[in-house]
Amino acid sequence: MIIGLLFYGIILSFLALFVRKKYNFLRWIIFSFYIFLTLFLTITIGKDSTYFETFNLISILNFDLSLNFRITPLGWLFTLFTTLLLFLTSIFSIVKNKNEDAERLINFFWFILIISNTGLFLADDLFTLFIFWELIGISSYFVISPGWVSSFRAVNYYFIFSIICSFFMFSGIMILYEGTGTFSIQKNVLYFISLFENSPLNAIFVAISLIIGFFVKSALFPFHIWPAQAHAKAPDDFSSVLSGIIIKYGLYRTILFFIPLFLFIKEYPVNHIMVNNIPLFSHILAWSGAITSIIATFLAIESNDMKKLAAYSTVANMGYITTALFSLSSFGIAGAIFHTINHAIFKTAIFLSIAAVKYRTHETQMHKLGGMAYKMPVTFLTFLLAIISAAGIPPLNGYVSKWMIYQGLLSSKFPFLTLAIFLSSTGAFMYLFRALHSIFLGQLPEKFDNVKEVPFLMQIPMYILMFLMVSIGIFPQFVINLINSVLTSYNISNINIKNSMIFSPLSGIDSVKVFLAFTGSFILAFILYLIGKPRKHVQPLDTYTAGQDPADFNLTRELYHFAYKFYGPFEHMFDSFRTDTKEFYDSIERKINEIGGYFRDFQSGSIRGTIYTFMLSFVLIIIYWWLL
Amino acid sequence: MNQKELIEYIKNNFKGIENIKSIDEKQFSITVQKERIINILSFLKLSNFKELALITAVDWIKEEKIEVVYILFSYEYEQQLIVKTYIDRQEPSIESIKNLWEIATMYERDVHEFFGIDFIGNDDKRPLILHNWKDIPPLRKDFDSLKYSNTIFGKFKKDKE
Amino acid sequence: MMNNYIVRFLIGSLTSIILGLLYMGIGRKFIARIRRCYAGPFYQSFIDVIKLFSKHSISHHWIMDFGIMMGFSGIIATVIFLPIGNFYVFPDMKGNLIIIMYFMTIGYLGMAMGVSASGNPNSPIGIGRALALMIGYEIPFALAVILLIFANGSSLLYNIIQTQQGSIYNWNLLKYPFAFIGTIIALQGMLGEQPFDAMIAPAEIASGPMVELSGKFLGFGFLQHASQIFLETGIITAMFLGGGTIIGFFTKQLFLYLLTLSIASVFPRFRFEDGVKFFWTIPTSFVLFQLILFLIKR
Amino acid sequence: MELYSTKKLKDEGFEQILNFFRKKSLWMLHYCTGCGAVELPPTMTSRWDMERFGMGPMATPRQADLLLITGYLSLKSLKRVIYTYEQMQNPKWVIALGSCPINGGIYYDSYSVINRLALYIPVDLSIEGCMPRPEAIIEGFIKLMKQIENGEAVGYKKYQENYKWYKQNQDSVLKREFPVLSGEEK
Amino acid sequence: MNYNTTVLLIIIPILSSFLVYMPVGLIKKSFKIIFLATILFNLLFSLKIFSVVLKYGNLITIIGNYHPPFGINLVSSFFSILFLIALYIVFLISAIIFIFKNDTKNNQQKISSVLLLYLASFSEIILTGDLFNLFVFFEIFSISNIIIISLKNEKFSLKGSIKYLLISSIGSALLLFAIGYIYAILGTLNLAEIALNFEKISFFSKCFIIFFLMGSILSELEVFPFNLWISDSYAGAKNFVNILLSGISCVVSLYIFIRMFFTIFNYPSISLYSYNFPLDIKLLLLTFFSLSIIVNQLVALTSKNIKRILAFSSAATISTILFALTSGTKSGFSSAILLIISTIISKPLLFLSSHQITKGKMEKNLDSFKNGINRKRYFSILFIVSAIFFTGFPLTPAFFGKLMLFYTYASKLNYYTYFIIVIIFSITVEFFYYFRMIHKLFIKDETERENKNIKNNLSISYFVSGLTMISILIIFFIFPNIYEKVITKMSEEIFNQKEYIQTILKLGEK
Repeated sequence: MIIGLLFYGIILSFLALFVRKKYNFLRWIIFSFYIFLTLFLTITIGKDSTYFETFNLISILNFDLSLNFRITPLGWLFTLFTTLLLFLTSIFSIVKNKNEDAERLINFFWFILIISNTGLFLADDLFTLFIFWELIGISSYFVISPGWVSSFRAVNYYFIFSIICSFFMFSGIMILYEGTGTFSIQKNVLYFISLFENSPLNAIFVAISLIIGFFVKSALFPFHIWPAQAHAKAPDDFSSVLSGIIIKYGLYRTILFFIPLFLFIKEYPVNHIMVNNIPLFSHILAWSGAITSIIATFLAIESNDMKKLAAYSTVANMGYITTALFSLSSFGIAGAIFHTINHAIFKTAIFLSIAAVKYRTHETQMHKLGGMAYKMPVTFLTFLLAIISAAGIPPLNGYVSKWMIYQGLLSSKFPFLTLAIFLSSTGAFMYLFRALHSIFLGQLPEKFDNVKEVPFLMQIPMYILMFLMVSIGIFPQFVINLINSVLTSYNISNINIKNSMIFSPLSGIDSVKVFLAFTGSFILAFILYLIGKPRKHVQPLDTYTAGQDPADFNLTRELYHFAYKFYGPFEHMFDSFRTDTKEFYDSIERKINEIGGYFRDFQSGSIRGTIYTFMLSFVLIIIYWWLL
Repeated sequence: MNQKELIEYIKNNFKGIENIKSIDEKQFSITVQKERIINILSFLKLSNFKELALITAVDWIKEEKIEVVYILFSYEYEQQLIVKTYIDRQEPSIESIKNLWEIATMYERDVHEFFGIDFIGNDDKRPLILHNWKDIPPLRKDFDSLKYSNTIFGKFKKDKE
Repeated sequence: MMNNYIVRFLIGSLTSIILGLLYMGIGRKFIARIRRCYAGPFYQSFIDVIKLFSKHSISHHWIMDFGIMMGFSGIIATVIFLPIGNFYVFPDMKGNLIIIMYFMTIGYLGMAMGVSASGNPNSPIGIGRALALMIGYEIPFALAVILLIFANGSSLLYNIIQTQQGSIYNWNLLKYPFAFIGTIIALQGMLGEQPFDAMIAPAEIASGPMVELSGKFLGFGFLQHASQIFLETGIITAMFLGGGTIIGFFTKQLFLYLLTLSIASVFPRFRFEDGVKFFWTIPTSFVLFQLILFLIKR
Repeated sequence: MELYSTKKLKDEGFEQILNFFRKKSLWMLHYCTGCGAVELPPTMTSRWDMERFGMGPMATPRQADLLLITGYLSLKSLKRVIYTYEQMQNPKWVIALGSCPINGGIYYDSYSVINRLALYIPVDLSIEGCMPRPEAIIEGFIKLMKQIENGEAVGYKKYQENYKWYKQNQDSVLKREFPVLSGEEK
Repeated sequence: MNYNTTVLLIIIPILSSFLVYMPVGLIKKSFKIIFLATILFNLLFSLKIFSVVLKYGNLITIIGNYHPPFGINLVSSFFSILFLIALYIVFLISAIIFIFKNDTKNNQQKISSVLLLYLASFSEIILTGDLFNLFVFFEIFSISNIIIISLKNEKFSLKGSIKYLLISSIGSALLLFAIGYIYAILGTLNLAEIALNFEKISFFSKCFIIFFLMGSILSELEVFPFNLWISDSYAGAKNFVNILLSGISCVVSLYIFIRMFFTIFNYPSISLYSYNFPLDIKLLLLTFFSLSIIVNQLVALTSKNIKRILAFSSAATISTILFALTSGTKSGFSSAILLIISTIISKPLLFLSSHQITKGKMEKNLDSFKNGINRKRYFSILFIVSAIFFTGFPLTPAFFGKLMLFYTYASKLNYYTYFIIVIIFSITVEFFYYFRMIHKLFIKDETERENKNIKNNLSISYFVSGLTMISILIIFFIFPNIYEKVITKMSEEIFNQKEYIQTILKLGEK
């Protein structure tokens, strides 16, 4: 039935290609209908992991390559929330893509992306995983840069990184395949664990080949530059998919492979170096997550483009998730998975509101915007709620997962990791407020006076996302039950919940009481507000300007909006050790071009030169043979 | 060079300089015809009377004359030189010394506002200190400040009587 | 059960407001005494608040009203989770430290959103300074929190207080003196007192965020500051001075507040980036030293 | 020139109770116009300590109740005083220090200094003296507090009632179209 | 089994290459008919031989009734005939392009005769069983190559052809030297005979032979230090010549390499051990080929001219094939064959479509690809599909080739495994510049003047040849198990040297 779904998707994607430009909203309706179908099916199939399906492609040269799918609780959970968010973004993009120029191509590749998204999460064997992984790499590449010259520069790092990681994974799979003889994930994971005993050298090679994919796809420390580039240029609604969903694939695969491995080593630490009873390798990964989150936070504080800011905040959140994941405590892992879901939700909300602002104002530089809240209240509310939950502030969904991450880290005694996470989450609050202020509050520039709210069809996903954030914030137990089912599948101890009261080794919280406390105090504030004398509405420019009438020194509302270099002095603190990793990759690229250029001129040298080189190289081979 | 040598030096280097008077051992004044004002000032600037302290004017209503006063100062000689010229009161106009000293534009703008002197070459005629002024320049002798104050600010006095 | 919570909620919030204002009044008299003059009666801040609520006010947009209210309610909601003496509003959630730390940010976010909707550039400059300072003093405070959680194996203030019962010698103040010093300096930043009050610098940015707050909005600002004093001093008494019975708890809070005021009245103002640098070097090294000592000992 | 009778605009009932609190915490706008500003620091600090009466300097007109005009007002500074006064919130009071705001003082015949402040903004209390000493200022504050207590300090209501008259006076001075001395009356 | 008619495959082309000059009857353009007739004859006849081979296994043709160890004989085994058929198809396609489209009307006659010689030479190389015979036709092969390259008589092609001339002449000199040496030691020149008693000769002479034989064909194989002629000759050659070069000449040298290494030296179990300097030939070859892969890919990445990029990418693929062959295992060999199949089909197609896309443009660099999608829609799609097939998108033959390659190096799990990183680097670079080219097709070209009047003169020959190639690719994509049977059969045949020797020598004694 899954294969029927995928096959049907492929047909639809080709069908959608032939819809004429005039009815292009029809193309996007087909698109969102298909995602709704996948969403509906994932819910109806449910979590029973006995559901198995196979589709035999070909069997040649003693390889029997077939796409087979199985519903694992983890896969099901990831499919559920990714398809839900994709569905919301597709509703948003029906209206947005009315007059895009290359939208026929975007639609086609986005279709393939959806198909491979479900395929990847429900894949049962490594070969299917690799096929869909490759498809995602290629299609997301083409959606980000459909024919715009400028965006090729932005995407080339993303493209190179994803190819490197997919082919390293390919070699890893091959080594595992040679060992187990089949591609199926369960057997290979067990073999992978046993590999560490008998041939550690190759085990490390396979581990590295899988870890590189994780590092690249979830944009951890050395590879943290591609999201900012890719997001700035990607079409706006796709960047919410890019940072909401595509960045999670690396994480999914790591959970498949490395969590069972590290848990196994945790129980039987035969000859592994253990650092406060977790393997050294997972300790390094946790630290890489922490470092990424700190670096990404400070980069986000400096960025002036709102999409770059959101991209860096995604990288920071991925940093939290990796740290929590590799702290290997039950709360840590549950918190990581819960934070992935929460992060997907509030990040899609942030990106959709940014896309709405860009749809209306065609402007991404934050200091040129301002005062959008007065004109676009719904977008402002979504952005506000998304910021509250992104900063982990209690009534909304961000805080539950952040609290669980803290419980996980503290209960397994990681003082400095918790400090790093705490530093980056306060930093998150800094740049998120900056975005809220410079885009939505402050002074509305004159040129945006006639900006209207986005059409209703674009507002539906915003309402749904707001509802999601609030409901998960108040009643997290529904999602935690799902996560518990995932934890049991990896036989990690579950989180005990007694109707909305979550107990952890350190302390318990009851999110309903938290919400009650907040509403109670809000009512108290409202009563006080009514006691005071009624307030009078005043024009935006009527502010305290030390007695000088603004009209005198021709002050326009645009000049009066303070948003450029919001944390200027704070940034100067880090001037001394500011290394630009993009500069580092550019230098590598230049070096490669240089070497290539050297060889190229070498080729087109004079005729006499060729003969000398020919003879010389021949002699060199003999010498080389002699040395060997 | 003390003051006497300075006075000698100026007397025999320049013609068209009327009464040179030394006010006290640190100050002395000269009066010059209107036409020669520019080259005298530029000469004085070269012989290190570097600083133009002030430009102001005095309204001699009886002689129908307005006296334009330039006060120069020299750090080297520690002497203050007051250069005076007399111009006609009806259409008072004099060459602007904007390109000798940058600051002169501001002083000339102020003197123009308060005395109505038209400085040729300095077209910056915007009001500087007075607010929304429509009358004749206030520091002219024929301007009756009390009457002005009573008419515009003194409304309460009339109600009292 | 429902009205029981409402009553407990009212007790919790009103005590924080009243006592907060009381501390402010006593504080003002204390500072006046240092300056050799007699400030108004100790109930002066009550009068100020009532006067403010009696004045008319202006607002630039409904977001400004919503923001100020949210700010105030955020702080009140945090106080709900604070152990006042040995009274807890929610008996089964006895003062979870991490929740308190995150709830405080609602107060900041609400106030920040409200004032930045006012359109005056002074307020976002002030808020930017406040947030940058926040990332400064959060580090030593977080380190102290981590240290105590490791020491007591639980992040509930209730357990932290239990371990400090009995005589004065087993107060955390004496067990971890350096951590206490670091936290006191962090408290100085949290309350926005003199060395770190770049955010509401009246001379430079016309009292920063509060520039457009008139009448009852300024009243909300006052109440928020008052309950913030109560909250922050309350947390530190619970963490380090073993919050005793109701009276003991209040006197310790007052002692802490007057300590910060005495520091405040003798120090000029930091530029906020130097403030952040200061926070990341001196108090953090104190608490770090204590943490390392603790880790070695364990 | 008695345009208003304090009786008609007197505060009654609930406002009277609030006045008790308003009296005890008067916040002064730190806006020093003329030469009287130098008198204020001693009144604020420990020598005469106006904080005893709950009074304190405030940075912005929004937060202040009391506007202190300390000395003569030229036309340009009058424009700013009016703009700040309108930014303050009711109930608000104005105290004029020195004789210049009353009758122009030593600048009675100047072409740019206004002779009587009361024409342009309602003045609740004037303290004479060519810059009254801090004791006189404190005395003035106490007198204003008494006025507020029995509800007579109602300058702001007067401004609202006779807003047109005040506006006309202000325009006559600030927005003149015709020369003054050329004889024809505007 | 004795089957003498295969020699016709060689004689007919040589004969017709002279016939072309004599005008047959009144038809003025008679040489065209003769030219096409010979090619078709060769193709059909080789198909017939293939059916016979299927029935009776290897076929031997004895020339002049001198039995193998003495006389020259042709061996048409399953592996060689299939190679021949594939090359004939590519030759046919390039011939169609050459005949119908070619504008240099006057010397078409001369070129067709050279092409026919070219045809004869490479069919003989593949079929021959005798080393000297191989040398002779190798000479003809390289000379005809030179002539074809220099057709366009402008700077690049002349320079390239001269370079090629020099290098191949040195190579053939080395080959001659090796033949002399072998004849001196073993006394025979028959491949089977040499293979039979290759073990006996001393270690030093074995190394001597290997190096000199290898040296001769390395220049053809476009391995790095010896492929200096590629950049000029490919850039300068005419379009149909490029197809020939990329399709046939590399593959022929590959065939020689396989034939030599696997049948003569019996590569996997070669014993090259001697006391004082143990030679691990596998490591030597691996490092040598990986160096050439990296360099070729780098040059392809950085060069701007389309033809040069495609040339160096084909050079890199051939070094990858060699890299796979040196693993010496069955799966390594099958991955090599898979990659060969994908190069034979998609590489000419790439050249063809890229030529068409950049037809109107002055200089043939990357920017001329701009806005290809709506300028030459058909050929851009052709280019994209062939690029995808060449780079090994999942489920294409090249992908399975790479799958096998990874498998070969993963299975042994010894220190050779770490050579995979070279392959990964080469794949990434390859993906990068191919996708850069595809991406350029979609980019809107600002400089292009919107003159709609460039009539899209779709030359039929290009259209037809493109269509045939695409259909072959699609067939291979849909029915992958066609080439599965072929590969298994080939690897069996290659890997048992004994059976090859028996068919020749036994027949000889009988």
